[in-house]
Amino acid sequence: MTYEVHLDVFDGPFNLLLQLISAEEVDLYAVSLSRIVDVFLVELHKIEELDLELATEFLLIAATLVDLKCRRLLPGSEGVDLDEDLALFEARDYLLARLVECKTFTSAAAALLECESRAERSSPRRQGPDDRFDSVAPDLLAGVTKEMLAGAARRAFADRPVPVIATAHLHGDEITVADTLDLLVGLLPTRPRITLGQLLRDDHSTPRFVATFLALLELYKREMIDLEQQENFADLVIRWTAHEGSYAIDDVESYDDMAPMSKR
Amino acid sequence: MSALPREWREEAAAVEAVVMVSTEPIPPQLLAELLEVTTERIEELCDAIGASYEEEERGFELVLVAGGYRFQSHPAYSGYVERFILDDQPTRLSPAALETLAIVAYKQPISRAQIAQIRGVNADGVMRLLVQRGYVESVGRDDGPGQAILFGTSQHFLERLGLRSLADLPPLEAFVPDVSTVELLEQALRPGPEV
Amino acid sequence: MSALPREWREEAAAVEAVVMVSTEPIPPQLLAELLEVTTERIEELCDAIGASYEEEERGFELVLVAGGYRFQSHPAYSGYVERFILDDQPTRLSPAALETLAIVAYKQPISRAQIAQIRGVNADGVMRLLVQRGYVESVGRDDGPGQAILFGTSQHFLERLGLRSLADLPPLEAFVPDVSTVELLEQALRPGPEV
Repeated sequence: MTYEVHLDVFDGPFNLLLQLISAEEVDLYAVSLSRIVDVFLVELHKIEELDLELATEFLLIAATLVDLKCRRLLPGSEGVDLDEDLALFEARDYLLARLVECKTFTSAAAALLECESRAERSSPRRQGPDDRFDSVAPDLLAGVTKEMLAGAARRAFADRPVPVIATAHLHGDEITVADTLDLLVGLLPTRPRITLGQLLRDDHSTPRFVATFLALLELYKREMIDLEQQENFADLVIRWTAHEGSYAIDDVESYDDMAPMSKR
Repeated sequence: MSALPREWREEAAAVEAVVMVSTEPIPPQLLAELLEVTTERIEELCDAIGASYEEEERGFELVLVAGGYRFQSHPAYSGYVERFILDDQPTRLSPAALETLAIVAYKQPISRAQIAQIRGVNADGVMRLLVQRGYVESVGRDDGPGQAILFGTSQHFLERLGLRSLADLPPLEAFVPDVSTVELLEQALRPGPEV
Repeated sequence: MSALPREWREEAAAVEAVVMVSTEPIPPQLLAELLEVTTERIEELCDAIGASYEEEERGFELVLVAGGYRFQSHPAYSGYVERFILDDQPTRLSPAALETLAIVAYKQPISRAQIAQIRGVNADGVMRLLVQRGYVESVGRDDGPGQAILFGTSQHFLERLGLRSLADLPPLEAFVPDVSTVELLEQALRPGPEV
């Protein structure tokens, strides 16, 4: 169900362009037109599943490059549409800005790697207080029953990986199932009974609807909600059935808080 | 200074580095292997290191405990340590920590990476807490290339939960099979009446 | 000895004892509370303690990492430590993951969509990996219509990179390509033969 590209293969269109320019020793125009297109097409083929967004991005860059190159080969500038020229300059500035940004973060990434390599040469002490202090530390399992433990296990083993379905090609980049899931997990426990219509009252656009629906399915699958429909086409009733308070689907709750040294 | 001759420093520092990062007391034999010296030499070094801490009135000591060397806080400063533990340590398990403990209980032996995979998030901090409190312990190493440490629950854990053995853990019933997600998806995308 | 005046020893030893038993970096504020002194005094003490280890060529150091003090092995003895800990060293991050991490580090708080925009690729997979590894965590929500989750780097990130705080990150300006590089890039994209 996941809809994503294997990112190890390449680093995105801007990195590719950057590599291309560097490899060709900066003069893109020394390269034949077909080669530019070829390289981009090869990268496109490496994408195992079709990602509309990414494919578009690649095509846009390739097209802009081809366009730029054509202009360069054309003699003079008489009779050229001024609007078209401006658009081209805009596209070029856009590419340039993106390239600079891309290069900046590539260098920053290298610096982070260096920090990490340096830090790796030291290992922290993690042993904690020795057994003399056992009696001082409160028993964390006080009041915990085996049934509670089993409940926690059920929650933990409920199919975790969150399918992230890019709805970006439907509606800007704003609504994703992952985000909607988080929203629902926050909202639903406070509203034991709510209908799909109520959930979509403020925004019943197609992307919002699809994202919400998929998120509900996910919650249903994890046995966190019950879904009920009285009759065909009736509003879908959602009941929060998961036990205990709230827990984030994304599990981005900071584990630091429960480590022995809480941040202050 | 007198306690630790200058020419011993290099070896002494290697011992200190290794003992510092160990989570369990290190047997002198293991230190001897690492440094490629005799066990007697390790004992000599550790005695000198310990004496140098004493001399400098450090807040920690190097001691031989359960057949191995470890650093521990100096008894003279137990008051501070106790206050620190009382003040700052959590008094009950968070839901996330309980989930991690449950994963270890039901899936043992299990590695940190496998736990992270199930939980969807790095569980190192929580695992340190569980190990440190003695609910979870290392039970071996994976055969795989990484030789990851495998964890299981301890005797202490069984006692705390009033279990006679792991077989006493409540069974987890099988999960309801997936609803035919694809079917529902199709329905959702079918242009339908007002929602 | 000079690094640690005799009359500081009592307080220094208390700091050493507490830091020794902690499994996470201890914030100076917490140490200040425990010792009933000011945070500045703690910093002064820790500096002196650290310097005394340096002077004595100890195998460990006292460092400020991720907003707190901790003991760690001295990098000079990493060889011994590595041989000892054949632990689950997490596998290296891919270039794509590192670049995404850099974007989050410097642009936080930032949404998935904003990251994707900078990288030109959907960043969901990489972000999930970074969250799972504990480098990145959600830090809030965007006010905008989508209420996108905003991400930032975690405490674990600082620890892994050995940074005191985010302010310790090398300034991003240092990585902006210099004028001549930008000019070369610009030339490569120039549409006309002579503009």
